[in-house]
Amino acid sequence: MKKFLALLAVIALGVGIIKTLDNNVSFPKYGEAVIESRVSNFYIKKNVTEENSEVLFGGSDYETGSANFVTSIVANYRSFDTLGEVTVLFISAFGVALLLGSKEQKRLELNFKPNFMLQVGSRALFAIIVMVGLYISIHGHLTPGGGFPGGTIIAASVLLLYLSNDKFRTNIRGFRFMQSITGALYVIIGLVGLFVSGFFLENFLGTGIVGNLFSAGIIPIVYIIIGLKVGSDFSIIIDSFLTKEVSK
Amino acid sequence: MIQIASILLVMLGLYGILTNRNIIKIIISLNIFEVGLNLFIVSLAYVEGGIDPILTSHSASSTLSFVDPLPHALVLTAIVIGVGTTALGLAFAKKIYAKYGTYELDEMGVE
Amino acid sequence: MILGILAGLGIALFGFTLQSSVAGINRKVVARVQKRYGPPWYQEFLDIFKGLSKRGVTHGWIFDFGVIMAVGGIIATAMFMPITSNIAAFSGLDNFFIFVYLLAVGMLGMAMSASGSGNPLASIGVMRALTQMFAYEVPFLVIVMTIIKVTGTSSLVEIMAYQGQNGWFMWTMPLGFVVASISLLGMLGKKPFETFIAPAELASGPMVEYGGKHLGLLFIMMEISHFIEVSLFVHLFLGGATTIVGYLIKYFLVYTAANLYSYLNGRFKIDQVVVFFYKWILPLAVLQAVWVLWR
Amino acid sequence: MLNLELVVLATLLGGVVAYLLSMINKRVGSAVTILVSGAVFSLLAYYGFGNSIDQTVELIPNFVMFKVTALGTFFAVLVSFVFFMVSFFNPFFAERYKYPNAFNLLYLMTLAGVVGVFYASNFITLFVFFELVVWTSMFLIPMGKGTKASITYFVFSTVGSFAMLYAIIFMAVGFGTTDIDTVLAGLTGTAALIVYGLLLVASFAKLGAYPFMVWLPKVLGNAPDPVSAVFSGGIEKMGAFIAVLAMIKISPASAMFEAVGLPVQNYIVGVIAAVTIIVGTMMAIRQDDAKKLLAYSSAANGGYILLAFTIGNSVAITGGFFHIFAHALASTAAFLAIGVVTYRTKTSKISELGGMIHHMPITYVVYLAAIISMAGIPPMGGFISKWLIFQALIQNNLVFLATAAFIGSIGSFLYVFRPLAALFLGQKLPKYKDVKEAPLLMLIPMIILTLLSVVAGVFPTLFLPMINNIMTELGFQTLMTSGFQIIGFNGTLDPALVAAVFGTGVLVVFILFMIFPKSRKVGLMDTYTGGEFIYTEELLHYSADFYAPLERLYRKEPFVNKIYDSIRIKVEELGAFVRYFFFTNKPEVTVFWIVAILLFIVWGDII
Amino acid sequence: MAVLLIAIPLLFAFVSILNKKYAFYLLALVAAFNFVFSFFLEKGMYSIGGFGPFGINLLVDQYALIGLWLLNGLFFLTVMINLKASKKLATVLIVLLAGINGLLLTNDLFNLFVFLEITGISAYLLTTENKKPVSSFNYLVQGTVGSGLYLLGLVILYSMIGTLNMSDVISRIYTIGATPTTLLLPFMLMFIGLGVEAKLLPFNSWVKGVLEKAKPLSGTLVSSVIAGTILLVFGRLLTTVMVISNADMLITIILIATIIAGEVAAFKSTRIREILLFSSIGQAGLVVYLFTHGLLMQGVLLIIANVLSKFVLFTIGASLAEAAGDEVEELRGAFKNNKLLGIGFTVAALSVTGLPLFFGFVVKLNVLLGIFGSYDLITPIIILVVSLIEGVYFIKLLMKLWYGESNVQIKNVLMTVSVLSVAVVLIVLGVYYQPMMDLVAPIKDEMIMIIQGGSF
Repeated sequence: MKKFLALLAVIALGVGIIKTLDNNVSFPKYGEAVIESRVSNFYIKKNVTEENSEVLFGGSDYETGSANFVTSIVANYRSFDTLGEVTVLFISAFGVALLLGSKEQKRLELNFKPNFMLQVGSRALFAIIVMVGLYISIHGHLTPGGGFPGGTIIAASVLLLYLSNDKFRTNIRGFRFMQSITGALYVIIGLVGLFVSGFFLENFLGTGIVGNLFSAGIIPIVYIIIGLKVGSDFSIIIDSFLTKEVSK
Repeated sequence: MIQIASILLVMLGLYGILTNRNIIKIIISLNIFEVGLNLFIVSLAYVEGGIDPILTSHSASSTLSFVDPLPHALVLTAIVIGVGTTALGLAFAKKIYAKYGTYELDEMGVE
Repeated sequence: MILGILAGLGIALFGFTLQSSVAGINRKVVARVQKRYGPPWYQEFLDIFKGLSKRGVTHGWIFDFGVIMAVGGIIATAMFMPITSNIAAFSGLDNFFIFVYLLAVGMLGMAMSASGSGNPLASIGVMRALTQMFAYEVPFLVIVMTIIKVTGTSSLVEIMAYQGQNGWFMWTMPLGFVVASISLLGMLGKKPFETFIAPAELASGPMVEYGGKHLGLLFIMMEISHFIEVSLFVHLFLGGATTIVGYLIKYFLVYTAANLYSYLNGRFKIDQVVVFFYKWILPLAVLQAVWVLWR
Repeated sequence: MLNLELVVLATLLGGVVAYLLSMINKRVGSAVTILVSGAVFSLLAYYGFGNSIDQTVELIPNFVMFKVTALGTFFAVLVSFVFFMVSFFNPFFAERYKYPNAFNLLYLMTLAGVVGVFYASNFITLFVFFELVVWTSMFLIPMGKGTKASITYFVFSTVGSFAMLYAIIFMAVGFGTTDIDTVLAGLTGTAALIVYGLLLVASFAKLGAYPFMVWLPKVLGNAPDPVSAVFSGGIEKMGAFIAVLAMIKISPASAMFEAVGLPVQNYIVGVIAAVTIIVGTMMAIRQDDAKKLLAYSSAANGGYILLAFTIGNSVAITGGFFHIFAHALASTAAFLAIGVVTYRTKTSKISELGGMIHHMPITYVVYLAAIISMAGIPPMGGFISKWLIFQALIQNNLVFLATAAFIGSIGSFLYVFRPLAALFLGQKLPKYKDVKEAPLLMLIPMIILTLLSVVAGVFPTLFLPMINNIMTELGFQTLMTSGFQIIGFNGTLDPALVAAVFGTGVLVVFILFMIFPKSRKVGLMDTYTGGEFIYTEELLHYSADFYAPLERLYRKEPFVNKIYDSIRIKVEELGAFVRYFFFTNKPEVTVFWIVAILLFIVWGDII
Repeated sequence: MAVLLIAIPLLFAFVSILNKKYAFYLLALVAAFNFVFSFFLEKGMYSIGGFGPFGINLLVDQYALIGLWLLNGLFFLTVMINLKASKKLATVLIVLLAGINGLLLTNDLFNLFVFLEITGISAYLLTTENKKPVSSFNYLVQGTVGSGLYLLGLVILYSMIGTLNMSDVISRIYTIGATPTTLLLPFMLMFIGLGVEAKLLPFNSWVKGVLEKAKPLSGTLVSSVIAGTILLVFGRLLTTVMVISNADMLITIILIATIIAGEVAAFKSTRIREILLFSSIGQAGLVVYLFTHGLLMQGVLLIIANVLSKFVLFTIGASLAEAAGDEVEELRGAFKNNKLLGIGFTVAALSVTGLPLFFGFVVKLNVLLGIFGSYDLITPIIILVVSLIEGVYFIKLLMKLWYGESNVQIKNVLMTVSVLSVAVVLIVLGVYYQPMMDLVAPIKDEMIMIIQGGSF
């Protein structure tokens, strides 16, 4: 009964919200969003700080050189948010470790015995996956994806190793070190921007030609950092979930 | 259409939190809630006939009609944050299980 | 001033003698009613002087001091009392409230010395006396207040004068008169309101410990207080008196009536007294007051 | 020239000094309270009546503003005098307190607050000091017995002061200023009525008028004796002050009833006052704890004060002020006397005590004088004020109010006699064989107070000038007097003569008493017992429920207490409900409410 | 420059996990840095990445400054007082510090959401020190749902208006023809989302679980510092962006209910920490009420008074409860041996109750004047009644804590000193409140200036 009432309530609520959004004249219908009226128009035209009518693939010296607008937003226009979300991920990884971890830990044993083939195969896959992850992170400003997917993929490779071998344990210290260093680097880049040209997280490098790998100033650097950081964060989370305290 | 679907997903998540007393299920409901949310956000970006907001050799000029890139950026952040909270929630769940030996909120005897 | 005080003392003395003899005569009257021979009319004096001449006991200084305060207070009260409209010690100052409150001083003194004796019976008697006072004073005060308002003065002499012109309050305020006369019984401690003396029960209450001169002085006090109360009644309701003779007649009649009436009925319990006064008499008084004042 | 804020600040400073000194030695700190309060009193009295008080304010922040008025001076001098008198007791009670140094500090802070209240020129100042007094005195109470009493006190006085605060802000928003005189003068119509009512609530709460009477016995019964004395003699009088502001300075225009003789709202207040008098008296009669008894009696006297201001003609108001004066003296003295008893015997239960007169005669005399004055018997101050009030009552045809007043004044004979008979008189109980008279330092204030109230009763005209100043300031004509005579509406009163006559009477009887044969001294046990032989004093000591037959007629508590309890219980039930309903440790509760409210939002136009 | 307040803590947070030993010193260092640095901040709009109004901006005005000074200072004190506890959670605390500063400074709706999450997650982690995972979990679930709703409202708002920068939103909100009706849904979503964090009545079932057994550190932070931050954010949004005119009725009901429910529940409860947390709920309701009725100044004053006194109350209350037990009965006479702490507690309690000579009185007076000023005659009565109830239970608490026999001894010099200093501040502000008034005075004008699109 309770469940039924709850169901009714949420359905009514959903319908109500949809109805309200429909009646809302200034809320664009699906697919009728007017980019020109939005701030992202500037992001696409890349003329937040300087005037330019249109941005061309292969053109050069725009305010951000990233061909991927989303990336330009994530890693440049609204890079501060990204710093924030990195922090969120960081703190939650830390928190998970804090909650579950203690001095020394050992793996949870899997309920099947991974055979030799599996282990070797996963090792082989591991390298490829890591490569893919790094690639995605590095090309974040040209292609879809970027640091977050890349990092996740890297972490996935670690997860693979964990699942394929119940003796395996990554070098958590190393990951923690990487986590800390990358995060610090991100902030430091921002601070450099602050002290070089007066704005925190300012894109102080030349933006280069849109579409080149070596372009878009700090964006690739930031994205690599993010990739590594996200990877290490996730790896730590994975590790702390797949281990348990040594009970003596 | 997709908006309606996403809103319904959000509601589904709320429904799950409302009715479930199992920690894992609650976390899953939270995830559903967030997924619906993210979907909704992305759906706001769509423009009829818009193309994905990346300059390539095919779509080489910013004068073309792109979909709004900003919500994508937002949704990226939202997803990551969601992942963070989920991880934390699962950690709590594990802790609770270690303490009470159950995932059912009702069986823990804590008011 | 000095003359006034002397005159006042004279009035007190007069009151004392008057009341004692009237009381004596009454004892004879009552005896006749009861088919007895009865004591001589000067019996009261004999009792008092006998008491004064004997050697009694005392229970510490408050015992003595209380008696002195009591009698002194009563005498002081009596000194303000006008006999007739032109015989008064302090003309213009015979303020009604003075009588009420100075009387209270006397009562308080007696109460103090009585309970100073350390005898529970005495304390009980005092308690009952106070409770009874709490019962009968209020209606009386209400009526007197009405009179004062109507006459516009609280001086007894002027009240008499007013009655001389507009008729006695006995007639103009019949309810008030009834109330006042019942209160008078209470004041005089006559049956049915003699609960605080209750000889058979409390060995006459406050008086239980007294003997010798204390008793004598207290008798004096009682006489004078009766004199004050009766004369108040006379002045307030029976139009007072212009000549001493009229005063004596009214005084005698009032006292005798009260006395005789008191022999007709038994004794209230103390809480019955309170209930009686607050249930019947006070409403009457208030009714009278409202009727007269708000008409 | 005396700067007022300096007085206030110096008092606070003295409090701090007392606090520090008490850390070295308790008695020294208490001595400081004596010095400071004495200084405050004498300075205020000297400069106040020489009206040369400087009211400028520089040090204290700008919201504090003082204005020197005859009214304020009267109250301030009176109350600071009470504080001064009571402070003589502090050194002796110091070691009984849990936090003696805090006591000294708070005592002087309270004094400062009271002075501030009486000299405040704008309402904010008034309220600040009012609340200051509330919380400082609130912490004074539990130094004695219960801590519950102080909570009760806080509740009631806060109800009062919040009512006042509401009124204040109401006026502040209405007028843009909070200056007392301008605001009160400017009030008209319903606004005036609202303010009138709210201020009166405050004053009722402080005076302990009927619905708020509950806190008085609790507080005065449980507080340490000096604190009780200060409360009944001093702090309560703040209520009277507020009442003056409300009933005399505001004049809400309203129809006069025929034959009632008062403005309606005044008549309502009068009825409340009458109820206060009756309930206070009846409750006082049946108290077994002497301090509770006195507490109820001071509530009843507060009723008299209210009644006087209700009538509002010059005689009545003079009577009211005189009653404030007389009652302050009398009740302080009475409380101090009981304080001596408790100081020596550690109890104030009438039924446990007896025969104290043989141990402490001076205290007895002090108490006697005090209660005579309370009961309004000549030759004491209380008689004068009651006489004036009765005059006014009769003059205005207020039959019912007058009846109530009469009941009260006759009833006061009863309750004042109860401790007299059972506590001081009666048998000496062996339990208290070696109880001694109070030490000299404690006797001094009691004797001073007694003498003062005798003088006030015999030569009231000596004290009338300070009241006349107030009357002229408030715009009434002053009381007619000739020599020592007071001329009322329906007759003149010559208290000096009354006293003289009384003296003569006593003298005459004394002579007679001396003439007649000397009587033999016998012990208290040697009494008529109807043939019984009783060897223990207790059996001969009649003190437990003294007025049993009368009390039997009204056993039940006044019902308001139940109402207050039920209110508290209701609040707690609501709290439990809220906790059960909202603060369960379940996530879905929050989500449910979110959904509900969102539903209301989106379907709001339909719902 | 303002960004340093956020960047430095983040940097230290990242570094601090390298070595657990030095983490605490980093924490102390950065807390001190933030506290000091916030005084060298000059007002203005600080852009990040140099994209002007289209990027993310940090806004430093009087409002933010007051918040920064107050909360950084209290944060520093709290951390210092509870050395032992904060050693374990150093990183979390640093991140929390960054989150708080971000919330106070940011001028971007989505950035606000991010910092809300940062603060929230660090708060969840803080509460783990109470060893009550279930209540922490509840806190997490409800907080997540709340911020999710905030996000929903935010994106709806974005797709209507097309910008996220607060000042921009304000300036464009009516040019695009948005009406109160159309804005109602996003605003209410945001309101509810923040309401969960700000402990408003129907959304706050997490509070009890989190605070009823809170240790001094987490208790003080959650009930004083974080609460203050969220309320300040609430105030900024409600005054500048969210103008919910046509849900006035509903919101007023919610808030009044919050006020009453909080105080009433506190009146009922007999455990010291519960009393404090419920009373803080009531106060939060009152603050938000003031904000929704445009009484910005009074609201800020109330926040200041509350944060200060709650700091004292919860520090002492929690440590007492840890030492002797939760029930007030068990704590009878606890101040007998800790007179100084007792004095501090008493001052704070009286200040909350709103008695004169203490800051709370000034605030209460201003609040009532403000509400009356808008010709509202009923709410003051409610507030007065409620504060009577509040007074009652605080006085009851004080009486019990002062009188009675107990042998509780709390030896913490730093706590005593800081508590007493805050108490002194309360007294001084209560008597010489003019400086505080001058401090708060410019807020309104600056807000209006922002609303009219003018930025510094």
